[in-house]
Amino acid sequence: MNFKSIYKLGSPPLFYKLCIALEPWFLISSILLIAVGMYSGLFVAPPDDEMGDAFRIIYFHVPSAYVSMMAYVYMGAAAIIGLIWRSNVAFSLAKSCAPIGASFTFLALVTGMLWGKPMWGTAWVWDARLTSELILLFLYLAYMMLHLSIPDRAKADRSASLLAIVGMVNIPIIHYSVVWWNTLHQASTISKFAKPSIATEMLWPLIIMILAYTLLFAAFLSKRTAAELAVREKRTRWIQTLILGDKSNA
Amino acid sequence: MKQEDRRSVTHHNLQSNFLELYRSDHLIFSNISFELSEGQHLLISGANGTGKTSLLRVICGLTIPTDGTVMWDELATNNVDCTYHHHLAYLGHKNALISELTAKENLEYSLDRHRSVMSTNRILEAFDLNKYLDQYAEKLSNGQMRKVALTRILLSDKTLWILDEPLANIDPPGKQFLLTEMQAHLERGGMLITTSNVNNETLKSNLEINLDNP
Amino acid sequence: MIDVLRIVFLRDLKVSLRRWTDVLTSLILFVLVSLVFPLTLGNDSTMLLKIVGPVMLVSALLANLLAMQNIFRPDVINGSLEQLTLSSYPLTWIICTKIFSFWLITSLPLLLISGFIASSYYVTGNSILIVILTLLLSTPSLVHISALAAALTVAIRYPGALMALIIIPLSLPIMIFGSKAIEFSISGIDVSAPLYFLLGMMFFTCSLGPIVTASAIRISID
Amino acid sequence: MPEIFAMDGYGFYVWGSVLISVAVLIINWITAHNLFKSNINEVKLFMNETKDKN
Repeated sequence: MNFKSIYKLGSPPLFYKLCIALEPWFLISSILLIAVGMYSGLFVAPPDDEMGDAFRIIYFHVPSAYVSMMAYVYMGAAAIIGLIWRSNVAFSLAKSCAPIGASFTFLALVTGMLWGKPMWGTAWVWDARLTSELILLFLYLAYMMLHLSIPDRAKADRSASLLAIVGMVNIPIIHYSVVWWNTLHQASTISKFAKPSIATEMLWPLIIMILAYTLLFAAFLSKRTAAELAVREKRTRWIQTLILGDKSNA
Repeated sequence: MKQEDRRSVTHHNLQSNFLELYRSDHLIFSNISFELSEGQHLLISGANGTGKTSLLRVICGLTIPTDGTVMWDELATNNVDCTYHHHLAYLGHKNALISELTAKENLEYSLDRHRSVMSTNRILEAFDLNKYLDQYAEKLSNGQMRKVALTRILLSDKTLWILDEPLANIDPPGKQFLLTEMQAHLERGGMLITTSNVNNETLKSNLEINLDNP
Repeated sequence: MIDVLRIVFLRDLKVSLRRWTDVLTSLILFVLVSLVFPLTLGNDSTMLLKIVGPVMLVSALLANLLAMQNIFRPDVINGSLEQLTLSSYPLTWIICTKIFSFWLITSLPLLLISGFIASSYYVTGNSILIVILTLLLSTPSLVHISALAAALTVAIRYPGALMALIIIPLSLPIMIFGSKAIEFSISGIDVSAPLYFLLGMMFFTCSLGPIVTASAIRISID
Repeated sequence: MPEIFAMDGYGFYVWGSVLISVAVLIINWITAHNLFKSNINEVKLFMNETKDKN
């Protein structure tokens, strides 16, 4: 089994080079996909019989909600690896996941509200999914605030990772208690972005957009992780040669 | 704990190799290696702020070093079946006295008190703490608090004592008694690590680590 | 091992009793918050009956948030928490007893008072018992979550806002199910579902909480 | 062409979400880029410091 190569991937210099190399590719491919996805989502896909064109917001709401959820799980996993093997790579990954995840959660919330306005008349509707997104935003804020308020970077990494793990474990519990609470209050609202069994020609732009958002997340993540890793490893020889090496485009 | 009994006959030893510590990217100390066996005293000297306290905290396992390991009886201290903390008594700058409790309660409630009442009185007599026993810890003076903390260390029959500037702000008779107690501890086969920046009347040490030269 | 835990437990109990002002602040806060709502909402019984659940839970949460700020902080300042981490006994169990003694001191009085407050909200019959039972089942989880937040923020100078930001999102399930349990009991619906969930949450946090809090303390003391 | 932008009456919401999404993504990229640049400078600063010291 190629455990060796996986372990080698964890070594900071290799990971740093990987991030620097892959980042432009992620960016370009995601921009292309977004262009295709947006065009097909906004113009090509047929309007929904019930909601008319307002349903097109789904192409912006579902991908960002998906990425925000994925980012937190990714952050939790990186936190676990970081705490067990005390590796700077994992801590940098966890730290850079937080702001990106928080921005996608904010995006999901705003598009959710813009979706709610035409659909139910009021921007903020205590729908189970929107409320869970809001709580997820607070979990991200808690991680970032904790990380910022501890001066020593190594201690901040480890304490915040602990909070990320506890948060990740609690996400399903919070989600299902909100869903249970929501079913009590109003009959489950027929909302398009519960499992949408929408026609295929509406579906494939959504798939493209989800893929595009994930690639975009990967691009931002590798850029930020490279930055965080460089700062954490600034004493080492390899980062200094790398920095001096590419003096031109830094 | 069968393994423990068989070992207690043989000598314990504390060993550290190539310890190194960075605090948010600036070097505190590096490349510290020593081997301490029973009956020996290690003195860590150096000016203020050269990392003596950090080195002590690394040795006793409070701070995790950036590099290097601390070994007790050939087992790394963070190993699960290492009995390091069974034999360790640490006293840092903070006296670990709870201010709401009286001095006597502080001594009673410390986790590792096994010694008999007789030896307790002997130490309290020497430090003349008897009349302050019922005072709340916060009302005691610095020196008295230090003495109560030191009494707790002297009472705990642990093999390894790690003391951070034990002789600081203690009056001469107390200092004298402490020196004799430390000497008796070494003769009993105990181990001792102390730091001091005023290198006058410290205990003669078999080993010394000076943190002055960077 | 057990006598060590007994020592830690008795010591913390004695210290907390000597520091009784903290006990009182959490109690007073609980009563005051429950006092504010009837005064502001007027005292028609249907309204009060509807809000007694949330008021109880929210004031328990706020009381916890305040009281738990100094569970570890004084011990870190005077250095006795370092001695606990360095003792040869597992830190998790020591933290467990410390949290239990703090629960006894701050949250148990809340349970006793909540009965009277509930009756002042026109709650009658066995609903008062359900209110007390709900608080009994939800306060341990709240205490453990607040202890974790306290351990994470012990090295920070002004942890107030950060602790709230950590505690409230994590304790939302307890808030939801706790207030629902009280609401169900008042409107006569079967109460077992939310109570079972609260029980489940209690075991979940009380078993995993101390482990995470212990490692949080080892990290903060570093 | 204009009725495409109208999105049968919901134009404001659809295009609103499009604009916000694009804006947030661009802000994300800018902050990531700035962070990278400032961290690299920080490493360079640190290198110069250590170079003078020894």
